[in-house]
Amino acid sequence: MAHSHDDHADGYHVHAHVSTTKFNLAILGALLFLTLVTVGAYNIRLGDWNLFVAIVVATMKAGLVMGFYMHLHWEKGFNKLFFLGSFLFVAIFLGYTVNDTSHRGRQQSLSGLRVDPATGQYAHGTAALITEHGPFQPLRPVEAAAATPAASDEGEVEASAAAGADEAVEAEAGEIEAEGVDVEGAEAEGVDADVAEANVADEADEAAADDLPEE
Amino acid sequence: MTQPQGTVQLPPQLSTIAPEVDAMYYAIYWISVASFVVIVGAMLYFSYKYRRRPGHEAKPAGHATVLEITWTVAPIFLLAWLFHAGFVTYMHGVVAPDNARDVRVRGMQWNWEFEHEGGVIDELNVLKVPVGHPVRLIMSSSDVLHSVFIPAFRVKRDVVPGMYTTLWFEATHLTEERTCERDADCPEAHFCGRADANGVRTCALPLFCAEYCGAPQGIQDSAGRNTNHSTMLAEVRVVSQEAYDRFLEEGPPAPAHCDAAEDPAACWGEGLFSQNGCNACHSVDGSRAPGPTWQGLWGSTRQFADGSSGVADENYIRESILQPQAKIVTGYSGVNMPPYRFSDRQIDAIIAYMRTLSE
Amino acid sequence: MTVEAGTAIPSSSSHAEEPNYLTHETGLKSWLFTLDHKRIGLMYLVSVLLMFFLGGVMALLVRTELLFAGETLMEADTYNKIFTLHGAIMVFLFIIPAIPGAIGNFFLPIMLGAKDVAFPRLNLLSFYIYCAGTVLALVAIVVGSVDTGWTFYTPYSTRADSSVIWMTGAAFVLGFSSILTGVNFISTVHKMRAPGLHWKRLPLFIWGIYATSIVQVLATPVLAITLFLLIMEKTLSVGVFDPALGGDPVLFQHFFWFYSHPAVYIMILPGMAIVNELIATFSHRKIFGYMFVAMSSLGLGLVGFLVWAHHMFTSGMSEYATMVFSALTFLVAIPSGVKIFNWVATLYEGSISFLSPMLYGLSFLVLFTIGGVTGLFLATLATDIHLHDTYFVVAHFHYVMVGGTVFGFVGGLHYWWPKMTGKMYDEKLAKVSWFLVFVGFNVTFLSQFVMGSQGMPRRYYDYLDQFQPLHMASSGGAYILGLGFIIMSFMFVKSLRSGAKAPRNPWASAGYEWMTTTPPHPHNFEETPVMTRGPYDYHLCTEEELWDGFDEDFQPSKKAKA
Amino acid sequence: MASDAHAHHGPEYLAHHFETPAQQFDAAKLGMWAFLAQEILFFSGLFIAYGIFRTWYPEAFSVGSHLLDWKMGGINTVVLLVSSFTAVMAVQKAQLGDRKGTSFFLLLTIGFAFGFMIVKYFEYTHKIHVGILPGKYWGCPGFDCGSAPPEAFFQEVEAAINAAYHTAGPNLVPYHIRTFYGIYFVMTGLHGIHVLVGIGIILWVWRRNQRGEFSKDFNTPVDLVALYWHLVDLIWIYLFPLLYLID
Repeated sequence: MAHSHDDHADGYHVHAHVSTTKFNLAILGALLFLTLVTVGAYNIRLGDWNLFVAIVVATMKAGLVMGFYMHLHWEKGFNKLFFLGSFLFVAIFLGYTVNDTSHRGRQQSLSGLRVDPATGQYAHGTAALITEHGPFQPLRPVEAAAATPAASDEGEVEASAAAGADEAVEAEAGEIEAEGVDVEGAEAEGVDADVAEANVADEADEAAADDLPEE
Repeated sequence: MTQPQGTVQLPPQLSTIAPEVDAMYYAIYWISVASFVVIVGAMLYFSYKYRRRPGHEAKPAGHATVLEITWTVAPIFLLAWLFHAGFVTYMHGVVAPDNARDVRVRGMQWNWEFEHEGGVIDELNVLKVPVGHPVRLIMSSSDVLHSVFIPAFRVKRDVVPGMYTTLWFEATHLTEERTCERDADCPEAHFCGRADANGVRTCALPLFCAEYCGAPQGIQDSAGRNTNHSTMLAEVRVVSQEAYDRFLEEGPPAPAHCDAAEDPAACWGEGLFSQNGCNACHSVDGSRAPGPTWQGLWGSTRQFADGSSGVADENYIRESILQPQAKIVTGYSGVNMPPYRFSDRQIDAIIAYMRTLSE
Repeated sequence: MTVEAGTAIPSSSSHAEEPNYLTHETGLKSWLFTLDHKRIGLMYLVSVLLMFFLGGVMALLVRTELLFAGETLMEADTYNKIFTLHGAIMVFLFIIPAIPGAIGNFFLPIMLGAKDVAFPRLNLLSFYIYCAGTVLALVAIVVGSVDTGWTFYTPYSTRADSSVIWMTGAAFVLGFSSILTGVNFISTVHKMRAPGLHWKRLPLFIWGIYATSIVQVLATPVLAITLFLLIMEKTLSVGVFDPALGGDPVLFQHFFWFYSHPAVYIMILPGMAIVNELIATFSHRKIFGYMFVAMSSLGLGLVGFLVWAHHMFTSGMSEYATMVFSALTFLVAIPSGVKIFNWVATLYEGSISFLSPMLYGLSFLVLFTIGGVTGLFLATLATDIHLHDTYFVVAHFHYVMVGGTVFGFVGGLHYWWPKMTGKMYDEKLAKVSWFLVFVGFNVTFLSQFVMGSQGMPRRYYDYLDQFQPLHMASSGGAYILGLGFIIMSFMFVKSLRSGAKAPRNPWASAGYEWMTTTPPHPHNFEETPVMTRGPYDYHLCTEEELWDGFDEDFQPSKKAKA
Repeated sequence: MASDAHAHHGPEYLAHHFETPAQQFDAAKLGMWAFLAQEILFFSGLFIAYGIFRTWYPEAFSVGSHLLDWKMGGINTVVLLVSSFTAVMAVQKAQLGDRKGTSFFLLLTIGFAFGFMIVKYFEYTHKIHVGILPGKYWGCPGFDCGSAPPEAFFQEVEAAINAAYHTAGPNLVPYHIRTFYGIYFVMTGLHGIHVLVGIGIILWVWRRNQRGEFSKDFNTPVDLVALYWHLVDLIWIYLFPLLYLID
């Protein structure tokens, strides 16, 4: 029997690739070396190139694992196609989604934006802490921040924002400044000790809860 | 100006974009009808002609590559045209003209709030727009997804929390402001709006919430209706440009039922007090609340947290509404009252109401 | 098909003694632990029909509530739960598993000439995973109030009460059932074909199910991760989708539709797959342009991945994305059109009989054409803005899902009923129920097209008076539709109780599945068949293959044999 | 070749519905690859969420990453890479019919998997203890938002802010750091679940091997479980630099 199957003429013997121990060890060596490379690249601080290098090295490692440990190199055509094809679908998913998320507000100013560039106002429904303080919050509760001169000093905050090399930071500088004022204002009002002690997350929690329909 | 008529399929065209959209609609409609007739016609004809009967046998199917390629490729041209035309019209609807007047829209479960230029907030669920002038809605939601949908203008856009979205339109016809009792009393595409305090209803264009936003259990609005996604309905009133400008200047007029009141201004002020949620923080009977009570507030001397003091006169009240943090009364620091935007007439009305609480 | 020397087509007179899959083992255990794909298929069939009934009841409740404006039957929040359940049950528990799970499981191995699917244990496991998902969904119904719509849009769903976790958990679990079935079928089609059954001879039903399986395997995991993130959002507050925590609600829609649009093809491709068989059998003709039709299934599956954001044209996403997705959406029309044209061309010079399965097949052509052309309105940006989230969309997808998939499924059920159960059904009753279903369906949903283009938004509990007449018409149609299904169930029950014994090949079909005994042998074929002709090669069939066992009592068109 | 369907005619491991061992092997392999493709798509959603939020909130990701200990992640990377090697060796031994060798390498793989989970356990418990948690639980030690975070929380965050490449300034925490931790916990958590499942099925395959079910001719389960294990490794290969090594 079994002679009629054109795709497995010799039905009793399963032909799978057998790698030698030496070969497997060599691949392991390459993988460990690439791990060193990626950690090294991190520790010499590549800044904006960080992501690129990380992805390239990780993809090389993934290629080694798939190709030789998973024996994809010796696999049947369709298995290769199916598995590698799945990455194509990931690419479609990623590409088209990012095409939206990074292009909002381009045709029609404001549409799709979270902050009104003209007024610096956040859209309704944004996280409560952001509408209050902007995208950066003081690390310690306001009361503690007051004890640390660096954090409460408006000038300091402004200066650090200006010094920030990143564009995003530049863009947000106005927000930080506004927030600095807030902090000062809060101090001037002599914020209730109870309120100040509640930690940042608590406030977020409550604020989020406030948004919920109570019904 | 007579109102245009709708068709069996579409409501009347009341905005500048509507004829463009409808032209696309009917183009596709006739393409569809033609395709349907050809396909189903051929199907029925073949079904009859080649029905199984004695002496008739099926011929083995061949294949016709030329035919296959023709009906694979030919539609591409038609589809490409459809895409192009649809996209061009869509972009007309997306990019607002520079002179558009902005209206900020806030969707919330289950109401619409419209804030016009100069911070004029109309009563809930009423959108006034000028005829013959582009209007841009800048929308965001404070809770879940909503969607502004005005069928007569052929516009729709989701209202998303945490994000601004915009749409624009230019109304071409005034709405017919006639009183009504049911939808049938109103002209086409209009509906009979909600009753005001006197129970009078007026025709208006419907603005639907098109994105599902739920319903709570047993919550009813003031008219006793279940409040939910399907009743999140606003009235669009297209008014003349002069009337719109007057509205911007004066803010929303006093409600009609106050005309008959002893003190119309105080009546209006009382309405504003509860409509805007002032009563959440201010009592009128002297009881303790997060904010100072309004009882006896007018004309009294206020002690401020910074040690100074002042008389609660008109300027002080106005400032406290527009910039609540400017002067903080002793004992109320740490309370964060947000600034409220009212027209001068509204503030006058609130003060009139406040006076009645000090008499 | 001929089977090699020594075996012959089982003759109608001898099959009484043949062992069949229904009787060769008995007892509850022999069903619950069976590895036989046919029995698993039947268990799926029973489950999905129960779910179809449940979803149908919900649909009638919805339509009854909408009979009049204002409160008719239930409160707004109850209504919201009911339409959510209607959607969720119909999509996740009925349409997606119906054809692959029930009919696919039963007939895919038989049509391949295989003894079983590649992984029988996995097959049983996916059935039980389906059951587990069903139980979770029922728990969600019992414990609470899922009123999010079947789409679970955030942030509404993240703020709704915790029963949403049960329902999303159910969909998550059901997804894995779907994935495992897909994996199983892909392996089966590739590796289990009988000798001589090369790709160009594959029945088009198999091509359709195969394309479906690929989509299932590649798209469903994205639903799983989406729902997983939603559950995490509700429990761990990870904040990916909720703007109150800094997330993006539009991103949820991307995630959701990346699965749920291909899911439309998971639903419709099997319907189309069945229609191929119906049209070929009842026209006695090979499907015109066989290879084009086969490839259009794969094409639809692929294109289905490229168009998901056409559900989001008004969502506030970037106009670049809007443009790309609108353009790509039109591509869907091409493979769909190819199928329709080829089916009509198959009728040409055929020998067409109008038995009930064929009536469903032809109805499919009519309804799917309407569903397809109304898709053009929604792909075109300008008109979609007006029509999005209105009853027009509701009508459109019901024409595709019900007019397409359900008509295909019901047609297939009629068509294969004799083979599955060994019993014939009452053709007259079948025609009556078809008529009611067809008319009821069109009345229900044509009126919704008009309502939608007039501006009636969907998921509304209450509506303006101007929509009253159309809502009444729609509800009336729904009752006719319901009546049609009741008569149909009566007809099938009657067939089980007192139906005449079915012959081997009641429709004189050349399809491979008709070559085995009725009901089939536990191993499908007594001996492994060798395919020497295609499944639609009527001109190569012997008299015996086509007409043997053919009984005039069941077959009004037998006269046509001459 | 019309074969008799009722009688068993092949070796014991050949299921009745297959004609030949090669057919059985090929079907299993194809099924496994399809399943792995499914896994890729499953994780893709998380990677896409990661990508979008990293572009939107670079500061949060920069600071968030500096709160993680790259040395721990590095150790785990090495552990998983070596376990991949032992898994592939188990396959090789099985292919050669070396039952003892197979068992040895399978056990070794399980050992490394446990090692991985132990390191993860320490990472997780520390984060939970200090209050480095997602969403509304940010700054809530042990998910308890009633109590203030310990001093360690402030010190660690401060150090991370100072070390981060994208930052707003000293003592300013980017709000979306909680989104980063949402993604971190879901990604590593789901990966961790895969590791646990892997331990379970490798144990099961080891047991079958001990019982002598596998031979030179039939060792498909070892092959498949190794494929699964490599996929787990594959995902970690990306997770490590994307989560731990952001400048």
